[in-house]
Amino acid sequence: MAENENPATAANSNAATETPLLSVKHLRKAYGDHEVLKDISFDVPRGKVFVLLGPSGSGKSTLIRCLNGLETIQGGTIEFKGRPVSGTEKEWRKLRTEIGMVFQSYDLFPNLTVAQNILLGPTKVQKRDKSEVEPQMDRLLADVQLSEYRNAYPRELSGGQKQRIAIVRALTMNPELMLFDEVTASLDPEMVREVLELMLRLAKEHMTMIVVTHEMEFARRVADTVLFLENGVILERQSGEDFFTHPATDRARSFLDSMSPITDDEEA
Amino acid sequence: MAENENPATAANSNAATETPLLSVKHLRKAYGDHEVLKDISFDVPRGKVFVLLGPSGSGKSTLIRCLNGLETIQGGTIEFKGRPVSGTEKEWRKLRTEIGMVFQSYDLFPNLTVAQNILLGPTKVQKRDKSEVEPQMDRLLADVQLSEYRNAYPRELSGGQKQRIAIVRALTMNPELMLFDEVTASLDPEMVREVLELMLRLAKEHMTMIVVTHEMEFARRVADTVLFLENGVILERQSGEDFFTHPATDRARSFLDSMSPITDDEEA
Amino acid sequence: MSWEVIQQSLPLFEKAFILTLRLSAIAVILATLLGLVVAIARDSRIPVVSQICATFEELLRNTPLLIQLFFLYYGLPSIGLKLSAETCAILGSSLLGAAYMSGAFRGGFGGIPKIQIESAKALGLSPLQMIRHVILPQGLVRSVPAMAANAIFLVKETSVFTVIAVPELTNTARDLIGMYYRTDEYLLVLVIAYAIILIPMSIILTLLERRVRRGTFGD
Amino acid sequence: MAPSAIDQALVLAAQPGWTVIFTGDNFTRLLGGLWTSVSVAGLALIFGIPLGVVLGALRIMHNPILRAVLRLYLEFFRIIPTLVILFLFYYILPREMGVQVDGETIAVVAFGLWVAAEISDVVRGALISVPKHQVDAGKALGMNGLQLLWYVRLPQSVNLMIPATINLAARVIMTTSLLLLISVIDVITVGQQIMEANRMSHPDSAFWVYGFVFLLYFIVCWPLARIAQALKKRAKERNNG
Amino acid sequence: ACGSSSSGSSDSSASSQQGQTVEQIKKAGKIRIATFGDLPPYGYVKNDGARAGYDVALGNKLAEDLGVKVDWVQVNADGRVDALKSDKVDLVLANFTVTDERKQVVDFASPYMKVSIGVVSPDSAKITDADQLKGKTLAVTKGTTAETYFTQNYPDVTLQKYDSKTQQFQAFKDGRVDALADDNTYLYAWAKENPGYTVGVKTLGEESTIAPAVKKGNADLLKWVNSEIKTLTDDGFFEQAYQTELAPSFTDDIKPEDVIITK
Ligand SMILES: Nc1ncnc2c1ncn2[C@@H]1O[C@H](COP(=O)(O)OP(=O)(O)OP(=O)(O)O)[C@@H](O)[C@H]1O
Ligand SMILES: Nc1ncnc2c1ncn2[C@@H]1O[C@H](COP(=O)(O)OP(=O)(O)OP(=O)(O)O)[C@@H](O)[C@H]1O
Ligand SMILES: [Mg+2]
Ligand SMILES: [Mg+2]
Repeated sequence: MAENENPATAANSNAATETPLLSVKHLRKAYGDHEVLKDISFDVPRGKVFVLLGPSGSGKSTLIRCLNGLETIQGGTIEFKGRPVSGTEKEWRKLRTEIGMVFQSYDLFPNLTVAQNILLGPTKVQKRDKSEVEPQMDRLLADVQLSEYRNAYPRELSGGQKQRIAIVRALTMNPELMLFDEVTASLDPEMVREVLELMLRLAKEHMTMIVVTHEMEFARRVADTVLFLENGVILERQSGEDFFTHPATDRARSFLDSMSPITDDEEA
Repeated sequence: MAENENPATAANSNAATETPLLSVKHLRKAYGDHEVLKDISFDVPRGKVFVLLGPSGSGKSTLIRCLNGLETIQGGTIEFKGRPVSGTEKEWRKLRTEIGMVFQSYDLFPNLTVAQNILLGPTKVQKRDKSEVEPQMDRLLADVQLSEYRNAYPRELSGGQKQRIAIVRALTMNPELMLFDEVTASLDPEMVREVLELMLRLAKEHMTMIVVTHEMEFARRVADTVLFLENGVILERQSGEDFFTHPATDRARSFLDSMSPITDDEEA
Repeated sequence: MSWEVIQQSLPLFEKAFILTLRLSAIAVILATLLGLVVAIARDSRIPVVSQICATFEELLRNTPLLIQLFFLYYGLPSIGLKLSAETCAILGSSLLGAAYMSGAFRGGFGGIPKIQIESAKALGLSPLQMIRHVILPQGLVRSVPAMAANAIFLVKETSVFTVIAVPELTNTARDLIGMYYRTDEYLLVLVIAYAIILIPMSIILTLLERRVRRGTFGD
Repeated sequence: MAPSAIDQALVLAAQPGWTVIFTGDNFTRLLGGLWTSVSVAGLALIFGIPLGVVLGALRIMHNPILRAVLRLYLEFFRIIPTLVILFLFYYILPREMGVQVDGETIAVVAFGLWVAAEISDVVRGALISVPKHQVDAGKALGMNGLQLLWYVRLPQSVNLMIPATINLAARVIMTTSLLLLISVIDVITVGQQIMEANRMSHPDSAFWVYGFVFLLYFIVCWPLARIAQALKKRAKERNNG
Repeated sequence: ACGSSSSGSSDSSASSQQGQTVEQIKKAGKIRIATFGDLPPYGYVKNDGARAGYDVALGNKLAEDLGVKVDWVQVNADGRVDALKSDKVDLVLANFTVTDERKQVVDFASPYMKVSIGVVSPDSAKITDADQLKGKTLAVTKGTTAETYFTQNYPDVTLQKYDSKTQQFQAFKDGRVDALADDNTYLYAWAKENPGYTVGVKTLGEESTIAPAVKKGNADLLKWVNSEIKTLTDDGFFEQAYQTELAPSFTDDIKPEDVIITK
């Protein structure tokens, strides 16, 4: 995508020895007594796409929320661009301008138009000049074929359009990392595609992304690495291709089975 | 399934010249000025499975609701077992005990246990004896492997379990026709399968069914006939196999494309 | 029923009508402002502040305005605090109103989905920016229905001012009945006077509610 | 003959103002006055709630005339201040009916009709808040209107009705403070009698007596509000869970 | 236009009987009497809950002679007429001054007290003439003769109208008004209890009387009350009641003849 202005991504995407963009070490998260994430560690190099898979309740959303400071963590460290994050709200606020996040749904502000939604972060938080941000916004809107909705309110958009705007809103801040949490889960089937295509395009342009999804075909195509979570633990860590063709654990295999609801062999 | 006590189904399922179980002629439905269904006609023979496909807003739900008297129609006729339905609420109330319906979701009564949910219709509406209905319920619950949840409340069940109970609830009334409206649409992917399997089994036992679904693999396997709706009109009417392999219209073809969100050819 | 009696009483009722309107308007405005302050203070991180506000709210919401007025008007002078009848009326109804309005605001702001706040955070908005761009506009809109109901409630409660000799509508009607014993006529004027204030008010507020909601959430 | 006010005053003057509440039978008299208020409220609720439930159920029916009439009934009670309604009944009811009616009875009737109006709206609101698909599911089982009401709508909406009803009960109790104005010996009237009987010995009794009555109302109404709040929260959680 | 129509207002007893007859009251075993609850020494409630005062003594005496018990209904000044009109009481004994307006709506029996409007004020700013009240505020109770009198004769005086005696005296003591106008009979008593205040204007307007009232058209009860009052006057009941109920509350300069109707 035209707007990915981070000079590092494309060039460095193959250099595995580089400092990873994001590095998570021994991360622990509990709600009260309930340990939801236990000793999670992984590194995300620049320009790579990580897909988080796992059954419902395994902790995928929680993990992705921890990476944006929306949850406080009980142990371990998170390093972003080589610098450890101390975890104060103020620091996170700064970092969140470099980490874009898109949620399952409903996250556009209903009281603002599409343009106001998109401009809010860049102008108010990043204090960039409106005249500089607007052309960028217009290019991105054109990219996703939603230019005509510039002044529409979110309620006038379909679910798929809303999610594409949410992605544009995050991209306009020029993030170095994008987090996606089941962004197509509450969409009608026909709208899933337009959102996934946009994400595929971002991946091709070497945006670094961490993605939670239930769309297996998409996951297979987009994932550089798959992390398979269960019960707050990373059970498998494989390249995308390997995970889908020969998962290492039984648990992952039966998970993959369950995700393709009706296969061609008869059941009864 | 053991409980399908309708003697006609299996024997007659191949006799196309028989009176159809359900016959819809020139049906029209409008909300105010907005014509949602225009001149819909089709016959459903006993023991056959019809699948309604079509984009969102094409009128699938509306059609299926008309067939159960949940919407009043503005024109055309509906015949059930050869007798025209005049459309009074009282007549529909009677017919609804012969036509089972399962909705997208949440349609168990949250204040009643599983058993109470299932017994309500047979005992209070059909006025059947509890001692007669209970063994039937128990057999059906055993069939769907949910016997142990007999006294559970809906909130204690997963989405997939709830939908299976909803189907059992409808079956316990000994319906001759079953209507399904996207019964898996709001389920987590892992639960879709258990519900679809149950429906496949019903089809095999020659239950007459009309099914709206977004699960294409399932539709392909279960459909005797596919009706493809667009804008309130039946655009295509084909055998299941034919529809999926060579749809006649461009519109159906592009619909089928859109339903397999990400295919293996690259896009950009 | 005598038209003449009604006509003769109209100048007095007109005065009372204007007074009722004036006191209602002041009470609603003060209650709204004070209610917002209380609602915000109840969310305060300083426990003493939020507890004082909670106590204030609970005390006033769960006691009748009439006894609050008696206490302010007749009780307080015993300890050396003398406020005029109108001051007591305004004070009493705007404090009571504030307690109700605070509830309306808290309900409205509490109804904002968590995801809205999280996506504001995800954009890096500071708490103040979040309040300015996300929480206030959405919360206020959600508070409008309850605020409208409270406003109507407050206008109706001005009838209780009669007990501390404020010559508003109810007081005037009772006074005339006591002097001239033309009960039917004065009651009729009284009911009509309230209808003239409250029917348009209720219609306008319902329209406003709908408009504001549609303007923000489109439903 | 009873001792005059002066005699009493000489005995009592030495004591602080709040003691008037506990002088003689005053405390029990105050409670008795409160009981009058609470029992008027209670009777109004007993009479108004069932009527309101019936009216509320009627209001979800399709008959437009019935709905308009019931809506008008509700709006009348919404628009006119309760105090004025009380006066209307107080002045007009006994005359029109040609029978002797005391203030308490009038208050019970006036408050009861008011309660019925409010409850009808609570019930209507709760009934239509039952999701449409639940009603459809009931219809799909062949239920008739009454069965739908009984098996589907009511059980799924009582959770919402109960807190609103308790809140209304508290409001009715608070509104009984107006009984003072129609010659019912309620708690405030008793308070004023006490202040008058002790006006020489305790000129500051107003502060204490009104303060005490204020407290009495709070003690009755606050727990009701808390219960309603707790039930509401529970209903909400149950709906989500 | 047909000759002789008796237009006498209170004597048109030929018309239909209104309210309960003496017979009906006796049968019911109780008479319902409206009185004040906050006006010592005329009608008030003691700390033990018992009613007392001059009006109450009269009521008790009437009931005793009827052989029934009393159901006291406490009213405020502005509720007295309606209590009768709407049949809530049989008799009003609440310092009810006889006026022409009131005669239109209730029937008065023979008077048992003399009264006139008085004005009480603090010694520090004593009012000795009603004209001094111009531009000042004056407390009255709603539905009293004082209210009507000042409304009609002194429109320049700002009236603060209270619901009950308690409230008007309280407001006066709290210094919310410059003076208070009411029946001089209460003011004498009140001024004695409250040093620092004087009834500077003792009589204003015409002297009037206080009488029991019954529902308009209740000729039967009216007749009985009239004869009863005559008997009681002859027996010296009122003088005796004056001594026990009123005298202790009055200053020495008030004579029985100022208040009660003798002979
Ligand atoms: N705010 C919270 N308080 C307590 N427990 C929570 C909270 N949020 C999540 N959990 C628990 O944490 C666990 C992980 O939840 P999480 O939402 O991360 O799962 P997930 O993998 O995203 O599931 P899904 O696929 O259903 O979205 C679950 O057991 C959940 O019940
Ligand atoms: N109650 C209603 N009032 C007015 N219009 C309605 C109503 N219900 C449905 N419609 C309209 O009727 C049309 C058909 O709706 P319907 O729900 O039948 O579509 P559908 O094919 O089931 O779509 P989906 O796949 O999204 O469920 C749509 O345009 C919809 O907006
Ligand atoms: Mg999740
Ligand atoms: Mg549908």
